[in-house]
Amino acid sequence: MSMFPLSGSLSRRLANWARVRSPWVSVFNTGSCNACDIEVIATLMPRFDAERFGILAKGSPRHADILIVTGPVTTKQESRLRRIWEQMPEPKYVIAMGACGASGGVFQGLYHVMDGVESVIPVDVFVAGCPPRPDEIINAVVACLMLMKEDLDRGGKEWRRKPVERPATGTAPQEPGKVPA
Amino acid sequence: MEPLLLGIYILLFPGFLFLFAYAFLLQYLDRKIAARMQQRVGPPLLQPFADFIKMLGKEVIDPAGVDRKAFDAAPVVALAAAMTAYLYIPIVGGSPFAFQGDLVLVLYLLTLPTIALFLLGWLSRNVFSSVGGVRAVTMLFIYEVPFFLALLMPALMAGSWSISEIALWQQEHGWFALLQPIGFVVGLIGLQAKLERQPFDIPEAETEIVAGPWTELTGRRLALMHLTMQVMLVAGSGLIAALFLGGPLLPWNISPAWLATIAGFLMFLGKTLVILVILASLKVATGRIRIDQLNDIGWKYLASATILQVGIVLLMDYIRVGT
Amino acid sequence: MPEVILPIGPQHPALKEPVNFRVIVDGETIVGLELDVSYTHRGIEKAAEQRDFIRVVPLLERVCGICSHAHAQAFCTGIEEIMQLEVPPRAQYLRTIVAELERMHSHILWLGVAAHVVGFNTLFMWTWRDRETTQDILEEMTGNRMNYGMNEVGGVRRDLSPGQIRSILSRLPKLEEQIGKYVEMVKGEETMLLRFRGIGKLSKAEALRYGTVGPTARASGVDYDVRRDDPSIAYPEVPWKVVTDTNGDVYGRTLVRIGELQESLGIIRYCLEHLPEGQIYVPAPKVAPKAEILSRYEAPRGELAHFIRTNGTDKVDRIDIRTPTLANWTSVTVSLVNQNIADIPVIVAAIDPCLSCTSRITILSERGRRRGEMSWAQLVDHGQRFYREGGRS
Amino acid sequence: MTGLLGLEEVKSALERFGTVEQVRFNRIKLATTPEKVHEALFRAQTLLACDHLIQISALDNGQNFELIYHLTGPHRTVISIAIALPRDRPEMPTTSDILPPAGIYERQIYDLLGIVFTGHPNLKRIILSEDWPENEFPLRKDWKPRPRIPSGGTREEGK
Repeated sequence: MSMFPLSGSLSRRLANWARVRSPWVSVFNTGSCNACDIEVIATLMPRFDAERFGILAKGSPRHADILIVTGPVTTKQESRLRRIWEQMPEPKYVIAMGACGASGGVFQGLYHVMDGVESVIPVDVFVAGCPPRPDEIINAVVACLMLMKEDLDRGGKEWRRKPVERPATGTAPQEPGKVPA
Repeated sequence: MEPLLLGIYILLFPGFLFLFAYAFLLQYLDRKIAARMQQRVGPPLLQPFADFIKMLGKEVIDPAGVDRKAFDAAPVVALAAAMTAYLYIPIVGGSPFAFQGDLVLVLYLLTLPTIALFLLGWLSRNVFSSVGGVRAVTMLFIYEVPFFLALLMPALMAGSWSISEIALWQQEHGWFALLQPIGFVVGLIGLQAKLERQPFDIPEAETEIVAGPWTELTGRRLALMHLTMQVMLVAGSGLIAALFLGGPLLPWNISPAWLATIAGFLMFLGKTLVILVILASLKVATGRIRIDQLNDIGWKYLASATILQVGIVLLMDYIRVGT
Repeated sequence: MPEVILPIGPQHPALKEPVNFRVIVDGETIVGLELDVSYTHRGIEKAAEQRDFIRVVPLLERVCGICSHAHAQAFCTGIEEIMQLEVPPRAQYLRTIVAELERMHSHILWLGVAAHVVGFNTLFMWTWRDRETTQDILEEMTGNRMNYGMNEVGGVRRDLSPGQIRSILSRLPKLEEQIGKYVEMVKGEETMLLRFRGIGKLSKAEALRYGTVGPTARASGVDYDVRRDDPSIAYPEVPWKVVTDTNGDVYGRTLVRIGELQESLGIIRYCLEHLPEGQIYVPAPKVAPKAEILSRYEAPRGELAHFIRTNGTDKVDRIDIRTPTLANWTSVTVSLVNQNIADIPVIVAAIDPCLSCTSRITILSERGRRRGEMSWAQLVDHGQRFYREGGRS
Repeated sequence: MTGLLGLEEVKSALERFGTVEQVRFNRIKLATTPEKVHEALFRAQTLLACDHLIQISALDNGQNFELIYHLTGPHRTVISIAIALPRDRPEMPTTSDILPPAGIYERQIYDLLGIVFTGHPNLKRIILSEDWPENEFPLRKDWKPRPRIPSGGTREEGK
């Protein structure tokens, strides 16, 4: 690339263009109630047809650009989720599905649950809903692509880093005897 | 041919540049036709190209304990084999590389990607990949015999082992698709199996083994393997078009020569597209069969149909020689 | 929290259901099966003890996203009985409509997944396309495509207007036509018959002995349906019949499910046409008296049991949920024993459980009792090899 | 489907094990002791044609553990056989030999309440995570959730 400065920028622009047009997703269930998973399948079906946007569901996390995580992350799935995330090639993005993926939802604070995907791996996009509708899922993937574009323009994910460190919910000690609802 | 012209032929048109563009177009049409038949909208035009570029830009991960060099080399070998095979397919008139026996060479080159896939699966050290690789090779043994026999029949009848000459022969005597309908059908089914498309996507059956030999491939390896399969689609349908549908040659003579060239090229496009539509419909209308069922179909029906075709061809030859 | 065990649902390759089962095999023959459901254990039963009756209903709906109404309903009818609430008939009819719609969407979904398991993708696409009709109706009625939030203690939350009723009724014939096509397809399609007939056979005695419920039991001729045998909500007033079959194999279970689709359609139509006027809700007291109850309901996958004990406060003292898959699992364990491992995928799929591609088999070879593991992939592959070598097909 | 069982019928079969009472129009409850459960279940199966085990409900009422076996049959009457186990020695014989479905329910109860079923062929963990501490049973009333020990998230370097 350095030999041809012009072609370097051209090839980078081409790569960036391709990246936002070809989001391949992989779905991982970390203890959800299945509703989110069913809705993800529904996006691939004739009614919603996610392939219009180049979205393809891939079985292997190695092929995926975007990992869709459903469920509040049970303690047993925690290590497995991290392993899946590590298996994905860079650049990789994570979408946390639904209320459970964002915060644990109705399962927040239960003893076998990690309270959301972000306590385990970094999340780029959260989708609201319980479960999110298929069109919202497609919308989230598209939002993730916009974010990807922004990242590419700014040269990385650094700009999104929060200035203040928030306390990690996963480590917050719970009041003994009381399960937060 | 002059070296310059030859270079243009290999690199630009109708060589590799055209090949890649056409491969992406066929891939797009394939997905679009499938989507329309399933009442979906389907992908945008540049989707296969975007997929390819994106995969090139992704991180390459070496699974633990793999032989990195072999892992890098296998997709390159596969792609090189498929591209070389393509050069012997007549696209605008006969191929400049044509020689007696290039048919056998092309068939051999088209087998290499499957072997590469098996190697990749074997090297991955992942159960899904190994199972997929073994399945790919098992399938190869099943469909390869009828496929070869079916594709060699035109050579037998035309009395030449050169694809371009076989295409030329049809200009005078009529298409082999009409003379050898059984061979044509077997050739199409064999091509479908070779490309590992439904109902023969057994090695990469997503419900069963994630992505088979593809599971551990990332970045440019994945991109090259995908491109290989797409190039195989072009080369394979071009081969069938040349052997059974008269290739780029018209049944009558056109002058001047440049007009004939353009017409021939359009013929090539049209015929490969027809073959693609047939293959895509087959893909949509069927589910995946089990490898034991493929075994049944392959040996019981395909093989015996091809042997019947061989008998007919020999009989026709005998009658013709006799008269 | 402990507990709740299984959010049971259909599985799809693209969503790897996190349930692990181990099959113990002696050479070719299965000697045991082991289940690990801990991947999705969240601890709902413990949490339910800490939330009042209003807040516990949404929690119980999320035991399983596919039979969410069944869980909420079993709980609400139980608490209503403890409180001795007289729920208005209109609410009961609305509950019945949602429950049967849920059964339809679950059975259609299962049919698609079963077709997918045997590689018949056309049916898979078709069923999911038609399933959107039931999802549309549910969304119109309740405001959500899944996890409807329709139930509460004392009645339902949303009413139906006459316009909505007309609109729903007008969409049912199309659905009925499609279900008719499924019947033809399942009875006529050779590849499906080949993979379904005679596989996973359970005799009536075995079905009873191993405590099967739902379509699995009814396909073996066990005439057991909680909707009729322990009637609740509007079922006693609606004309319908329990679908049973005598085949006892996967084919029979498919026929039972399709038959239930048709019955459900009839129930929905009857309820819509005979929807009583009146309130949809009675205010419920905050606290329930000290009591215990076993509340049962026929979820799409079979009998669902909620054992509820209250202690005179606004929370339950204990809720013990027994999901249908747990009840059916013993029969899978047993019907697989002495079978060839080639038949595992279809048999397991037939009870409509979750199964995962990551599941493994422990192989005990006859000589040396060597232990090895086999992945789902190898298992499928083995199945194919078995059939190729002339096993049965 | 035959008619519901009468209280007298059930009493004649099960009265010898403890008190029998009608708790709902279709539910009859027997209170008995752990050592008699096996026999009571067997009699319910043979004399009352109870061929289906609905559920084994397990709960901790603060003083004791309670187990309730809910059975039913073609008569569609639910027979509930209830027992209480002392907290300090929660042990009882398994019933999976006469009721095969009980096996999986007993494993679940063992995992969550810590009741040991002696003679169970495969009493192993089924529900809780494999790194769950031994001797902690979340459904016991005196169990309190402990602060979670994070096993290393990536929150810091993430965003």
